Amino acid sequence: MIDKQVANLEAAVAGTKDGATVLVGGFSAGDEPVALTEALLTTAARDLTIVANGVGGPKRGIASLIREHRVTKIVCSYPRFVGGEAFAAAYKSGEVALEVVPQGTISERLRAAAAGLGGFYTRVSAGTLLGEGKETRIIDGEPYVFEHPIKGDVALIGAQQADRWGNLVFRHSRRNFNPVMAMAAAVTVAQVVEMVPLGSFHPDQVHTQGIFVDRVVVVDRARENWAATP
Amino acid sequence: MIDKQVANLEAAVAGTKDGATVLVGGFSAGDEPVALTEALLTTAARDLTIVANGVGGPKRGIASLIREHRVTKIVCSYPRFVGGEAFAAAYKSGEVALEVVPQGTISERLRAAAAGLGGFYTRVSAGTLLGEGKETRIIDGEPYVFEHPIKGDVALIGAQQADRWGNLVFRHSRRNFNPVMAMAAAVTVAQVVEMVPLGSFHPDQVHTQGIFVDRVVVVDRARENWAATP
Amino acid sequence: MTPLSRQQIAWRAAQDIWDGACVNLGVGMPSLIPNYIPKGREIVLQAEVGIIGMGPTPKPEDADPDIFNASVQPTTFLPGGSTFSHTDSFLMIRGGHLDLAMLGAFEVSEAGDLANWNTGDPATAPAVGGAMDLAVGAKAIRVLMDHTTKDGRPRILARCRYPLTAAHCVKVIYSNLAVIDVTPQGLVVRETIPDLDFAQLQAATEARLTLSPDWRVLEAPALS
Amino acid sequence: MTPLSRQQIAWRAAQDIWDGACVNLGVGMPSLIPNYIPKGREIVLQAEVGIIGMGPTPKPEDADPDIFNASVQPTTFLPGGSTFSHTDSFLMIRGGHLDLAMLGAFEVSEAGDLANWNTGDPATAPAVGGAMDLAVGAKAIRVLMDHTTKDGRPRILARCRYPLTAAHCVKVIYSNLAVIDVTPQGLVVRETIPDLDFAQLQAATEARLTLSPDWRVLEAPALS
Repeated sequence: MIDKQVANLEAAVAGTKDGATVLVGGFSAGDEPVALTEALLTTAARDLTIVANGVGGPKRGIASLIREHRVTKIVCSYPRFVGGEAFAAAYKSGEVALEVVPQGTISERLRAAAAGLGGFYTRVSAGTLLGEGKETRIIDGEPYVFEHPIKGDVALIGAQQADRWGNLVFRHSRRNFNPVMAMAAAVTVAQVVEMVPLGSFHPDQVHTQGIFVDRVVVVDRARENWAATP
Repeated sequence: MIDKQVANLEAAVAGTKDGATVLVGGFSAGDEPVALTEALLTTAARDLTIVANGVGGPKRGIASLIREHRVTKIVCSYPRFVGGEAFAAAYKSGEVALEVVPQGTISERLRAAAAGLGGFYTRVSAGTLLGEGKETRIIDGEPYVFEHPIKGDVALIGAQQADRWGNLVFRHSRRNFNPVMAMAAAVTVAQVVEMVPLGSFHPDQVHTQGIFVDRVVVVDRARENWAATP
Repeated sequence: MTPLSRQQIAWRAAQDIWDGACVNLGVGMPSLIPNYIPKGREIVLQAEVGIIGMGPTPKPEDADPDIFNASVQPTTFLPGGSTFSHTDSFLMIRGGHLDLAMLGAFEVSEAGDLANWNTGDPATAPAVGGAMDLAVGAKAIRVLMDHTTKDGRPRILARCRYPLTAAHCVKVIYSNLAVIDVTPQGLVVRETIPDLDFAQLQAATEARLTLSPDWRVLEAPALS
Repeated sequence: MTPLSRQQIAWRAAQDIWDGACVNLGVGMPSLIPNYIPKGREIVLQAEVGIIGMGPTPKPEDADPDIFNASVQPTTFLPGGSTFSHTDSFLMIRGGHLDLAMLGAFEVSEAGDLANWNTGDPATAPAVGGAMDLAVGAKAIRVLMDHTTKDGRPRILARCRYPLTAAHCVKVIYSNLAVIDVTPQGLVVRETIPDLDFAQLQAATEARLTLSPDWRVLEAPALS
């Protein structure tokens, strides 16, 4: 029988290795799956590369990994969210390296890994600072840059509901990067607000199929209010 | 006010030009949007390139376009569905050219056009007859072939329900190629079983956003039973 | 002469958005546009986070914390609004499916080059977000900006000084002094605010301007 | 000795699918596998058309015409089953998310090369469908096939004669005579049907075979 639910956060992130590339879902600090991100502190994993849209909020989640010196590199589009002081300090000191990638290119590079593609050409960043050093090709008279897949060792994502197969449904704007990260990692872990019995989802309304999800853990939404819980 | 519903099939396909690339949705002859495909016969358009998974059934839809000598090329993965005699004859005589593309590569090439990408590398077909003549690159020690986007002038697709913005919901296995074709054409036309009032769909359960859809026409499902209607 | 307020710039830009347009609104001034869309026009607003068909900003007590826009501000769904994944969102953006992106700008060049993501300050990490995707992908880019810096230096330039977001993408500039079209023949002034003569506008602009034969005065309602 | 029936080949292949495996079943013999999955194993079946979690074939009178598999045959949803677009379906297939693809084959080589899409007949259009995507993308490919052609020529070859679907992809061969593993050391016979000796099997096979130290007799139930 398939049952992807695990008992607790420690079990959810067990086995994360030094040097792992960790995909952290959500769009901003406000919907980062901070319970899972912080659970990495229960492992010994260091030298992590974090792939996310931003760099986390003031204290919880990614910020706590940075403060505990677990992170050596961040790949993101927007390293400037209000309150991202932990990152700002580590960036200035040189402890954390930064790769800034256009937001759509991050999700497309993740999808390329998920889909078994070897890379793709995009016009985005061609002729700009972020395109410097990238292979460029003229296609139909326009410059395109070549982009490589980003494959995660682990994806930490948040969803609203799951069943025991790991099928996921997201709520409103909280879908964002979570589905593509679920597809792009060797091990995908989802924290969800609620487990539902198998068969609860309408077959045409599952957002992320369980085939992409390895572990599910229930985290009460109240634990996740990063603004309220310091 | 936005209202993408048109009165009839003639209006739905009006303006299709000679030489157009027409994306025809559905997976097999059984779920081809035959009312729309046949409506092309009400236009004067000739020399069409059809992009589809197959080559249509025995009589209706794509088969009728072939019989009326409107088609010069078919790009598909499986030109051998039971009953595809119209295509078989035109292929043997050389009237219709054929480009066989692996099924996943068709949908990925359509998606590349939809997503504004210049092309991508895939392992699929590398080292095979279908990979001959394609640009090849070794990535991480494995051969990949370069694939170009396929952009449609017109997409003819089928869906279950639409609202006046053109938001679409598909039913079960009938989703298949329809969403990606909707995204990959300059003009996308959807035949639907039913119109619903704006706001009927749950915001998280729309399969294809209206931004991808230009015209919607209601076609009773009974008209579409290709097996029953000669 | 009184330069337009941020609200008035947003009002002016909103008047040119046609019924049925699908539009992405950048952060800052563009985010004020929904307040000024002329009645009777149905505009479909999209945001990078994966939402389309956004309605008015809710009152704080009505806000659903799971319905937010690309500025992570509460928003609402209009009937017909829906959500999707980030990959689909940037497929929309990059693939030319948006009619318009209304963006802020640090600098615009006379060729329509846009600089709106990086001031070159080495002390802060550069943050691109979805700016490059939008600049390259939307069918047309229109920018809302102050005509000059706070200390009066031009921001509409012969060539951008800041790192580019994308080349040749801006089609219309709504500034606090004028409405300017970017054309193959250069920058063409379509409207100017009351009591501003062309020489004054040119003096505040590094790029060479020409006056449209259809030039008129920009009369904005009082807004602040 | 009696070669296995198609049903018996499918039965044998089904015994090796583990609880929880995500599996794509090709057309022909592989489509019989769902009938023979050992009780108590939960197997997740995926099909190219964009469906996962397929259940048993319905009675004709219960079939929903909108629930079909890649052979366009009626199927059903298990609880937990769902649908998705073709792009997501081939992302699953190509991206290594399926544990197994069970496919038919015209020919397999001793290196695990697979030919299952094109017999080179110039009179019929070659039809590839999703064969190449599956052969390249699934974590492991297992084939179900008759050991020889109808007129007795080998189909397990030193090198394939028909155009390849993909090189080096097949891991296990279930034929009507034997179960054979494709290993870096070549083809290793794991099981043979009763009353077939190794020399007879080798005679029906162009590729060189070796016998596994764990060799055993393949005892299949009576099925037809």
